[in-house]
Amino acid sequence: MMYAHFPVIAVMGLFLGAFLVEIFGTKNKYIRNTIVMIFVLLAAVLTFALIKPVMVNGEIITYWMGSWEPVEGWAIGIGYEVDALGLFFGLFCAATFVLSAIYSFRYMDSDDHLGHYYTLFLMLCGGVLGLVFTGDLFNMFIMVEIITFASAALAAFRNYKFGALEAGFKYLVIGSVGSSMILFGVALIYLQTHTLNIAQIGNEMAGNLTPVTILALGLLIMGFSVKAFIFPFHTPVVDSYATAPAPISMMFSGTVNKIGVLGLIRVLYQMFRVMDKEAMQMTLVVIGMATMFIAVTCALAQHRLKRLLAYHSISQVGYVIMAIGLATPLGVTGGLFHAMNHTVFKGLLFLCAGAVFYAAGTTNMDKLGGLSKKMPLTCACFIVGAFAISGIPPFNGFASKWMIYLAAYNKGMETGNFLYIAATIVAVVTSVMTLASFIKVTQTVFFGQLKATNDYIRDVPLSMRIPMWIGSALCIFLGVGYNFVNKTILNPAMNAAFSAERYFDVMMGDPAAASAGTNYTINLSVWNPILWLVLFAIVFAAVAIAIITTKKTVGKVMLSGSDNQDPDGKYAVFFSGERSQYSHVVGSDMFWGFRKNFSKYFDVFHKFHNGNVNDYATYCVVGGIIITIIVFIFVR
Amino acid sequence: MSVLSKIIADSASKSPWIYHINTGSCNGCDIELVAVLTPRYDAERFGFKLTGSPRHADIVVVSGPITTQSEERLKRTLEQVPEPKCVVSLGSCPQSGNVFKGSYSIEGPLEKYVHVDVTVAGCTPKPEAVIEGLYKAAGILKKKREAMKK
Amino acid sequence: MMFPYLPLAIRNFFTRPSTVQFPKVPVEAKKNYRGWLAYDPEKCVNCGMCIKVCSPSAITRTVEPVEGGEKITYEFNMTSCTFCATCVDFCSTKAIHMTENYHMVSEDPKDLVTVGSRIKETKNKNKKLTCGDACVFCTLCAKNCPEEAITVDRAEKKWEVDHSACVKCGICVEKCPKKCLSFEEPAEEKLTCGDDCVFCTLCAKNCPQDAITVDRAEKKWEVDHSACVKCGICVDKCPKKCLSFQ
Amino acid sequence: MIVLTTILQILIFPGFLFASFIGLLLAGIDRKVLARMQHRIGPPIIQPMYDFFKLCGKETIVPAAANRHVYMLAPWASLCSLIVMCLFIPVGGLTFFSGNADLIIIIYLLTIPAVCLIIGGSSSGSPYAAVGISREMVTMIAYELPLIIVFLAIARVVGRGELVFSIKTVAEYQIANGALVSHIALIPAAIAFLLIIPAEVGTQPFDTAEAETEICEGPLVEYSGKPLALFKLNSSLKMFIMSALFTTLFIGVVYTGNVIADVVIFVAICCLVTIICMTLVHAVTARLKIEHLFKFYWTVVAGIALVSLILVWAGL
Repeated sequence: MMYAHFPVIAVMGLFLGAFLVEIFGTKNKYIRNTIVMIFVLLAAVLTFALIKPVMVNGEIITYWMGSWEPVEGWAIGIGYEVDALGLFFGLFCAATFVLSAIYSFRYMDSDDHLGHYYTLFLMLCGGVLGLVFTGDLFNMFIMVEIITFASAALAAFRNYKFGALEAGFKYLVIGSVGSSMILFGVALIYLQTHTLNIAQIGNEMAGNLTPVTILALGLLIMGFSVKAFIFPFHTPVVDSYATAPAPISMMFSGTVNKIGVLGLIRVLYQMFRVMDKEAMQMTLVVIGMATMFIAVTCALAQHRLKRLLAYHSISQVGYVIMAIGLATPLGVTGGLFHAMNHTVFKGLLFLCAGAVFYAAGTTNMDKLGGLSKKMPLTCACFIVGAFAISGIPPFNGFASKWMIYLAAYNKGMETGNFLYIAATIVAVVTSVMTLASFIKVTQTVFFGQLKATNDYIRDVPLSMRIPMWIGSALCIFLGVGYNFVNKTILNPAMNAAFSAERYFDVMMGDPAAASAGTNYTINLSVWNPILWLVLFAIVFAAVAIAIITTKKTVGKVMLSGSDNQDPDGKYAVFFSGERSQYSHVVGSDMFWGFRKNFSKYFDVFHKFHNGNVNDYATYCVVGGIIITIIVFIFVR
Repeated sequence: MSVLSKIIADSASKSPWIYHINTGSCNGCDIELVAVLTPRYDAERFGFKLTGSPRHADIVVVSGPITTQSEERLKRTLEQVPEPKCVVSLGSCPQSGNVFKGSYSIEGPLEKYVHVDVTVAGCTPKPEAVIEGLYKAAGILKKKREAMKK
Repeated sequence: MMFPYLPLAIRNFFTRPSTVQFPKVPVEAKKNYRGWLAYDPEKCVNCGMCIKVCSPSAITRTVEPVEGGEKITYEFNMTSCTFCATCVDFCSTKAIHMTENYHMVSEDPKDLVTVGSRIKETKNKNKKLTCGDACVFCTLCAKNCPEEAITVDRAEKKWEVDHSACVKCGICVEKCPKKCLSFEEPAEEKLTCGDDCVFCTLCAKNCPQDAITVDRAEKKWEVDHSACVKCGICVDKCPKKCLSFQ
Repeated sequence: MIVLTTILQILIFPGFLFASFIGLLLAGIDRKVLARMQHRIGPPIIQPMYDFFKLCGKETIVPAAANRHVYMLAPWASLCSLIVMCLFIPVGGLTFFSGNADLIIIIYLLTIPAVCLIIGGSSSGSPYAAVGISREMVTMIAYELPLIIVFLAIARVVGRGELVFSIKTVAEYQIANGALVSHIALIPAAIAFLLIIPAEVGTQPFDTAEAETEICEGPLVEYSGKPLALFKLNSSLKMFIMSALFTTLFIGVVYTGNVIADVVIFVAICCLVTIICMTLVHAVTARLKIEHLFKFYWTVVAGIALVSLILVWAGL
């Protein structure tokens, strides 16, 4: 049972690292980087070491802080309980920590106060990992607090940038509204069940939900929804992701909103076990649909790269929430898988956005153009990420979205409830609109004509490129080999989510119960590998032919707007005879047909996002009230 | 591979795509050229098709006396047409400037800029004459394609 | 009707297409279609009217002396012609007419040209038009003269001709009802000296060909007519203005 | 051995050679019938093949402003995805490759050719291409909504449980109890699908993305030579695949014993479908503005599809 201590070592290591970096790391760059690297790698290695026991053998690791074992079946101390669900989230969060750390060494080296940066960074990582492994409700609240404050500070880290402080402030206000709701809920639960251990609470409240606990349920759902930045509570996301440095945006969109999702799953599936009720499922699906559609349409109207990516994070989390709301084995698997995929490709996209910012100095799409000639590798990674997020078959976005559609439609067929059919339709249309907005970005930023003033741009240094390559490789591997991923990681995580009783028995001290309970399995046998092998050979041959045949026909690189306007007529772009001048079609000119038809819709959301914090706070509270009312009426 | 290259050379004359450049013409020849695609004359029987971009073109049809404004654009567009290509001058204007000869804004015959493969004379040539000219140009395309192959 | 042309399209599909299969089916141009220009050099009197009226100046005339007279070739450049047929109207001898041949297509623009040439003896090369006394001043000759060289004043019954403008085309001779116009061989103009000559020898000194010899002593003046080129310098130089060509 | 048969399937029978030959044939028939509807003789049936081989023979110019690799790769990627789609469709009763949810995969495989055209167009760096791809994208959003509704309606009638979205079950269902078109509830879905095909392939009334008069052939403006030949081949392949999809989903595959007869009947039905939904509409209508196109698809066609979904859902 050596690995019982791994989770605690990982979490505490990160906090210790934060402490050490603050002391030693402020002066010398190399000490700081090594400390950060040590502790982040330590956490990652320990988390990955847990795969064998938890995922493969199916055990659930329990660890009592200060070995305060439960007395006569009553949990007193803080208990860590690492089941497959928690570890699943822990895995890709730990991977994100490592990639983000490597990326930020080079990306942030021109900033100052890096000591504080890395302290906050490690605090954020510690908070996320702590929440993932904890089995104690109040400990979960503490970790949420740490994450909120670390994120607020990191969002406003580059305070000289326009809107950074405002973003940090908004994040703080909305985040603390959410946290206070969670605290209020936790207090109510403690009042009722006299314990803070999730498993025990679940066992106590199974079946007999008193009005107070239902209020607590409403508040917890609202609190964690704020953390997951779902529709009514998504407002601070856009500003904070945009102004935060790229590795931090990657952490936000990869891990921070995923812990909100994990919190929701724990609350709904394991603590209150309300997910078998039809009303609860429908509310989650409706919230998911709303988040998806509204976020992606707002994304289409953006012309700043990071704001667009932020809106997409919200819409993808909407997918995850909808999938989890289905409460069917395939649905939850799809949801979890999409959560992982989203962390991977959204991280990749934010890193590419960071690379563009690092090289070109701005992420305002109207000023950029034709960067693919100067930054070919970043462009390639961005295209892989864009295809992954819009769900193009060979990539990982497709695999999870495919599961979600199948699950939603199956649920609709079984229950005969038209809402799930509408959910499938909205999901597909949202996926096409995601593709549309990313086509807009690739055309505006990477392809099209290079501005003469952007001639100085060079590709980013190697240490920033490695995380991007790893990200793209993961995108492709997860997309093609998702059967393998399903068997090893996804199935156990999904079964863990469904088996709340097993979660309780093991917590209360008999590890043998780990293998009890029903285990669902999903067969997804669409791609047979042989065909893919042959197809890959054909594509490879085609690429070779394509490259060979165009050896001799390319002219000099032409910089539009510069002096050599017209290298020689033959290879200049066709301007119906005119000299080729700079006429780059930027993002805001695109999709005229779509925007004209949606103009009234966009006016509504223009007014909705008016940027003042009080309105955002009211949206949160109103959203919370509505959820609580729904929970009161329906979930009894 | 000779069979395939024979097919390719053959089809060069069977699907000649036309790109029309109007260098200041009075549009008399332009409507004659388009009249060729109407049901009565139907040049599409031979595979002719008007294309929107010079990159897709095989036959470039130039009409109008090359005015100073259109001279630079004519040169650039002619360069952008991929080989093998043919140039057909439609009507009298490109060859000699017709009634506009000697005016200050006429830049002289088309021959100055590019070797004209087929000349279709007539101040608005009859549609049948236009078809005959294009057909002859399509024949030349095949020869050019074979010449290119060697 | 949502799709106004739907029935028409379906009906068209089942009826025979209205395309004229041009290369297989020879298509004749309409009756007086203005196609390729035809030129009959024999009829042409080389008056040059067509060149003057041709707006795109598609017609060029070349005259080169040949032993019996001069060879006049007219070249009608079809690639420059605008087919307005003005030349056909103005050609008084109807030497040009428009055929219905519209196949003006070729790879080499040089052979889109109509050329005709004629050798013309120089019969009335240096003759002058003179009017006989049977003239009734009907001004027909004046009207038909392409160069307006003849002016007739019916009131004072006066008839003159501007010899420099006249191209000796002979149209007036034909048109004159009284046939009183004819080309006479003017007497050979000779340099003659009047009687108030003072034998100052200025004319002899200025003559470029030294055709004049003056003997002040015996007051004698002769001229060598074969050497004289009738340049007229002596006439200008003579102080007494007694020299003239008769 | 399996690899060999798979290669044979991919490259010869339902895959590249067969599909492209039939595709070009369909394109030829489409142009010929269109000409006849305009009362003119029209090009020979194998004219698209002449076009394809001529374009192969022409010089390939890569503009200086273009990103060369993406520019050259786009047509090939689009071609590969279309070949994969050919394998999904049971031509002549032989299903070569069917998982348990191919309709969703078909939807996404349908987006790849459009995405490749878009990426190819935008990598050519021409402003015309940029306007073209923006229109192409709006067209894609436009026809995606009714497409998914139609597929959901079919799945509701045909599929049960796990195998809800697979074409094989659709084919079997139709053998068992008659073509899906005979279902009253599914007739609007069939009409909606017929209206979607021209937008997906990009023929006349809905080819605002490749309008040769307004934006010089949209995304294809800079292409010449082999890539352009491939893009033209892709569009005719799409024509074949969409009509084949319609026949398998709605008209049902007729099994008459030997394979050749099946294939001939299948191709004949596809021919009929292309003539009805593409040529007839092309001969009669003019090109739409992109804004009207979007409104048309999201109101009229989506409405028709929704009607059929509701009818199906009401248990008809």
